[in-house]
Amino acid sequence: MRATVGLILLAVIGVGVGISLLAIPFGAPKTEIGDYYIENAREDTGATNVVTSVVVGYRAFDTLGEVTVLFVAALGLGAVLATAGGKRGRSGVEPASLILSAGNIFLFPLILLFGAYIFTHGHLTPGGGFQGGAVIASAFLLVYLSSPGKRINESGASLTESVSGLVFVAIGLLGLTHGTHYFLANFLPKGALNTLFSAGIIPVIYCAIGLKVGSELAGVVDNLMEETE
Amino acid sequence: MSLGLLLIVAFGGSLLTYLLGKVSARTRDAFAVLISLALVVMVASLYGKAFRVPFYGGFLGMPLVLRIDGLSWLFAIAASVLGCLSVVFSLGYMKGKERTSFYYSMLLLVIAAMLGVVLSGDLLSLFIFWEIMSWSTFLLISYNGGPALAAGMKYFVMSFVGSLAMLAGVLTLHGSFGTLEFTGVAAGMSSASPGYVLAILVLFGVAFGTKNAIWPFHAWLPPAHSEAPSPFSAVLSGILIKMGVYGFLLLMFVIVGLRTFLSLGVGRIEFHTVLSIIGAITILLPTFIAIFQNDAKRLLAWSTVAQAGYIILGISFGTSLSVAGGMFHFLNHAVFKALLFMVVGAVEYRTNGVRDLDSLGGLIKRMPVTFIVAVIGVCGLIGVPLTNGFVSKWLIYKTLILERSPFLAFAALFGTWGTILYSYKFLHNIFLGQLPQRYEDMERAPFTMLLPMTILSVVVVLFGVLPGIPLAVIDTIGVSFGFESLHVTPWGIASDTGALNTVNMLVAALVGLVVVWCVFRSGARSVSVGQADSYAAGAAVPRDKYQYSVRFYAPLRRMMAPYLKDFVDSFYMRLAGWVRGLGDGLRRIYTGYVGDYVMYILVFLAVLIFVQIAWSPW
Amino acid sequence: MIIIVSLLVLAMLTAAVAALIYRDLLSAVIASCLVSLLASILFFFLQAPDVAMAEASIGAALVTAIFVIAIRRTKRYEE
Amino acid sequence: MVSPVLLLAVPLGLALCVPLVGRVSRRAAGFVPVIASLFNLVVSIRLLPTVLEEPIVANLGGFPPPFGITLFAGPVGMLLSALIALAGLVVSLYALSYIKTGPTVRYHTLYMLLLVGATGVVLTGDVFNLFVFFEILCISSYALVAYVGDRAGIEASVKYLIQGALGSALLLIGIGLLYGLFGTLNMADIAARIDSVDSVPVFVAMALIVVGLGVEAAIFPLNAWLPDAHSSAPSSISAILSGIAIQVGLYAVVRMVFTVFGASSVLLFFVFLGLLTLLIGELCAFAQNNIKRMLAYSSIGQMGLIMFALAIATTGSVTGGLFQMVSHTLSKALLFLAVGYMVYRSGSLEISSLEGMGRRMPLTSFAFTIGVFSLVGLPPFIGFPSKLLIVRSALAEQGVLLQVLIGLVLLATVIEGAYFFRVIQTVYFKKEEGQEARQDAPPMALLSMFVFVAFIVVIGVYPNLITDVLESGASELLERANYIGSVLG
Amino acid sequence: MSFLHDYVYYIGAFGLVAIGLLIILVKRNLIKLIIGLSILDTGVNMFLISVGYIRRGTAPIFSRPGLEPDGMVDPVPQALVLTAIVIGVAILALALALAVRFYKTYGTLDLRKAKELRW
Repeated sequence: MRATVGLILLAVIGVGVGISLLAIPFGAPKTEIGDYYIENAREDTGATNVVTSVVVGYRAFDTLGEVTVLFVAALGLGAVLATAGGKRGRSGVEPASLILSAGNIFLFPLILLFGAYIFTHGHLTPGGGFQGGAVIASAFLLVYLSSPGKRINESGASLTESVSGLVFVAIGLLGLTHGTHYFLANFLPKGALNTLFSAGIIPVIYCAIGLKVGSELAGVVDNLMEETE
Repeated sequence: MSLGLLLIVAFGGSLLTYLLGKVSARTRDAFAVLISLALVVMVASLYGKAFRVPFYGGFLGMPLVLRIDGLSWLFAIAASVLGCLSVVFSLGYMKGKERTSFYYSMLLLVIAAMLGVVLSGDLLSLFIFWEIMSWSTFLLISYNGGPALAAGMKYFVMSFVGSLAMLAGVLTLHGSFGTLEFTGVAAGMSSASPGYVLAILVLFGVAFGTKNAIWPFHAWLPPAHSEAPSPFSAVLSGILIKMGVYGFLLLMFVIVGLRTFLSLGVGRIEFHTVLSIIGAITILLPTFIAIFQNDAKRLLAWSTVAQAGYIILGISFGTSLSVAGGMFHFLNHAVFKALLFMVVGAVEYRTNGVRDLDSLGGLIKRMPVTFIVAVIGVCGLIGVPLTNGFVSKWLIYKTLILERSPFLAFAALFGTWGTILYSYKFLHNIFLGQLPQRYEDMERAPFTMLLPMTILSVVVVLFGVLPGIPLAVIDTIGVSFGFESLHVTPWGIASDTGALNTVNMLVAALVGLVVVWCVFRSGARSVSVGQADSYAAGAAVPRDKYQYSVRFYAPLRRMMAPYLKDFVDSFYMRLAGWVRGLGDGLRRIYTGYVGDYVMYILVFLAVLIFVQIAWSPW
Repeated sequence: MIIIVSLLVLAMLTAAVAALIYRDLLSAVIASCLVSLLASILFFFLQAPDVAMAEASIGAALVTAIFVIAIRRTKRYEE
Repeated sequence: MVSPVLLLAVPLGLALCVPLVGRVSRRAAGFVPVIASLFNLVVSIRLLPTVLEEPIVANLGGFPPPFGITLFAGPVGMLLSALIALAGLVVSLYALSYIKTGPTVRYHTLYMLLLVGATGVVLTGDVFNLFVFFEILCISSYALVAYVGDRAGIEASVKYLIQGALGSALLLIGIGLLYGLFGTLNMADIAARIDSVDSVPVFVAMALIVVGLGVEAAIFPLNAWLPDAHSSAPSSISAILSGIAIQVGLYAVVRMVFTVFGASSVLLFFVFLGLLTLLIGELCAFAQNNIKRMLAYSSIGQMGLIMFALAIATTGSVTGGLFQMVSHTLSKALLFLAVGYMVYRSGSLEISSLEGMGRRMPLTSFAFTIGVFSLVGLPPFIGFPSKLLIVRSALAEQGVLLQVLIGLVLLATVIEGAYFFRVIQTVYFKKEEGQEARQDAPPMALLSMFVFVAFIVVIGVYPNLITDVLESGASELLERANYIGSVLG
Repeated sequence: MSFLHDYVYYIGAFGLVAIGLLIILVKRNLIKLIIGLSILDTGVNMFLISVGYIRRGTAPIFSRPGLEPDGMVDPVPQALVLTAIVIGVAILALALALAVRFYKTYGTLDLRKAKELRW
């Protein structure tokens, strides 16, 4: 019954959306803004990855908001789980096999390094702070799986979160006082294209984001795994 | 004397009273009396003046203005005097009750708001003061708790409906004429279409009619009057509901204008006749409901509704005599009804809150002064010659007969007969008959209660004997409305149309008294016989068993009771029930299951899209 | 090319339907993980390597992990 | 030069500091929101005069409008941001004494981020940025609703989250359609390209966006989460949710419909929808015995009224609608704050359990009464001029339809008055059984309530204090061309 | 075939959206609902990316110096989707935390059994 009604509703909505899609032909070039970004991104931001230049350059404010969303979710998750009270511990995850835990010792720093690579090269290659952060978090996830007793250093994680977030905001505010006097303006020298130390504030921000996302996601996993009796 | 200062004293006094109450109860009481006295003096000093003062630059672009003229002075003086007397009466009545600071503060606030209402020079400030009056009244009515809560609620809802109708009216006028000052609106109204004027009259009529408790908007009044603290009942019945009268007078004769008002109607049905008939209905039904009340205050409350009917009948009939009668009756009713409520208050005070007519009786021996003032008040209420009620009712009867309205005249007279019945019941069941044993060692009413009652009873007689004093004021108001003058003399009215001379009555009454005295003197001396001797043949029977005031008018009641249900009230109650039922049903859509909520969201979206695709109305 | 894409889309939708149907939450999560993975491949075809990376690392890996943890702490089967 | 971006950046930075401060002292963490709100209040008020003359358009990152994200600080934005800051300030003062248990540091951080999200929504000039800030607002609300962690809180939060997340997804589809159709995300740029919403694609995009935002704005069929969430959250959060969050949601809807879509043809529908929301909210509240739930339903009703007023779309009515927003924020927040401690002392949410509160908590009850009077629209409190403006502007329109509708609005007001005054009677005049000792709310909480009371009375008596801002706000909302011009031109 | 050519991505995207909505609509298990949300999110993201696609375009990265800007796909939707993915994961994480708490409080994940707040 519910499913039938639901399908009818979805059909109606689908027809509406379908008609709208006719006006958005798939695969046709259409936006001036996209063209503008592609044309000018290298000059404006110094990044060769246009997506990065959009994410951390043109629409950096969105990204600030997005980082905040993740921050909010991590905090909220902590708050929701913390109110249960009781003593903390972890159970339900059996100790992993020797291979996994042993391999993890080697794997963990490598994954971390890989994550760092991803976010430091965000302005040059695909990837960036979010992807890198996720990779870092998955390194921690691996640790949790292999050795259940291990816990993230919570205060360290929250310190990283706060400080890297503050770095982001501070860079934004510095833009207000330096260079072109706009919030989040790229006031650092842009350097040569396609080199690691280029694109002004973009790599700095992406590093901050990477650390922040990594610590937040790791914290999320950690919090969720935590058993409260 | 500036009007702004007057209002500042009034409103500021109310606030200060509350704050002083936190310091010392005695200071507060003295201060409250002082403030109310000051208001009387200030209002009195404004006699005969007519001017306007803007006092607020622009409330959302609408300037607020105060003004005074004869009409507003009349109501202002009535409000301030009654208010003052009520405060004095409260000194005794409220002693030892809780939250007295709140009570005094609210009482003064109501008085201040009433003064604001009558001194307003534009409709917006009228509305603002009207609303302040409404909510402060609500708080005072609910003050007693228990059944007073329902009473307060009923009052608030009905009066809020009225105020909002008024708000709609006020803002419609603002939309049409761009001004809210009485003169400006009046100028605009003179050229407005009759339908428009009628609509405005109806909107305001709901507000004023509710406050004035004309049928079918009276349902709030009986519970509210009976459950409020008695000194406040006096204010409520005496002056507060008369704000509706003020509103009607203002609306009909100042804003709409006499000529337009009288010619207004749909086809052959004239608006003012309809209003008169409503007035007549308001006289008849409540009068007979009042007869069967066993609660002294409720009886008076229904009586108030009925008397309000006279006033409406008078002013809406629209001749110079009737309008003068209506206005005079307002003044008289204010005096004697306040007096009677105070009487009940005094009785309540001494009997610890008993006001059930079946269990009182014989208090004449314990409260003689109260009894005397009660007799005077009741005489005024009935309209015995040489009391004020007679004059005003006479003016109304006279004009009804002169203008050949037999039905209305009959209704008015019939109402008076009913008034006699319930007034007598009131007087008898409280003061005459057996004194129940539990009241054997009751004390007299305290001075602070006797003083206001005495003053009011003096006024009842004064206005009855010298009706020229108030009629002179009323006459000038009538003239300002465009009526012809009444030719008032101190003893009555000299013109052909409404000749009235109290000197003749005074002489007749004196002669009658002398004759009766002679007759009684010439007969044998009366012999006093113990009650038990004649009723119980000397057997010792507990006296309370002989309380023959119980179930007064029982046969009449059996006869008429089925026809005297308050259909309007039960309709309102059912309406309230429906609204609650509707709300209760509607909230079932919030089922608590989130899948349903998701469904709502998608249904809404789908409907939006479907309508657009199918009809594209947007 | 279009055939491959169509097949991938079909597979993705099938996985989504599987997520709808499975009463075993763990299986449903795996199905939704599959949806993410296939979506990530499609993103790659749509010339969005950044997004593909993000979807793979966040949408497929991390989200699935969180789901699994949550399911372990609650209940595996729909009642 | 004070830039409106400070209104977002500084509180955001401070919010990130809260966990750091919390390490030093948990108590000190509570003061950070106070400081941030105070900062925002000062900046907003400082910017108001400037904004009245000409809206400030801040291009973030220094990129010109269609390419970068812009903040648009017009009169409406500044007014609402000042309002958010004011309510935020007062409620954070209240929370200093109210929030004692649980992870308080997290509470204060989330609370600040909620305010940041709300401020962002009202200031942004970019559709996608709106979405992002909207999410900050919503997600922090979900978490805060569940803050206490009791059964009701968890249940309400779960329901809220599901509906909210669904709404966000729809919103995002709508934004995607907009981008596909017009190739831009800047509100003014989109607005410049839309003539009417007659064509199905534009309409579908609008429908999706309206539904997505409408979930937060408590428009009638989308508001089922509201009574649960607002009644189960801690009272300080209820105050912010009722006073700020849903109004910001409504602002977003209005901004999209008025400015971006210029959908004047749909407005009549919104008038009816507003009326329906109003009536349903008030009727449901009338049948409630749970005080906080009653307040929540009353919020739905008020949102309906605001929507009704805004959708009439004359200068007067939009002014009235904005005024009503201000008045609703102040009054409803005050009511929730007062009820918070009343409920805390009585230990039950039933209205009947508030008997005798007038004696036990006189000042709190007084504040509550003022809030009720104001909300019902009695003079001399702030609710009166706002309702007056709405009714006046609706009556000034020709046409019987609006006059009938305004009759219904007034009827709903009567219902509102009835249920609120019933509570007043319970608080003051019901004779309670046992006499409990007098114990009022703590001084900090009282202080915060009386700040609201002061505003309610002062603006109620001198509405002209804010009408200038409101009127230019109304013209900002109504005159699309000016908006487009000041951003793009 | 040309229909597929034009619409296969849209079909995929909105197919996911529809299935996601359906899951939210008909399922009562909270975690299942959250899975539905996740699928819905993926669908929306896919839609956004397909809006930005340009036929025969290349990724908008100047990884080699010689690349021409002409044939690149629109970078904006990709940037939006990056944001949207993270926001989605944020909501999911919070939702799952709530689900865990919900289970602890009610002993079930069935939303029909949690109707204490209603009317």
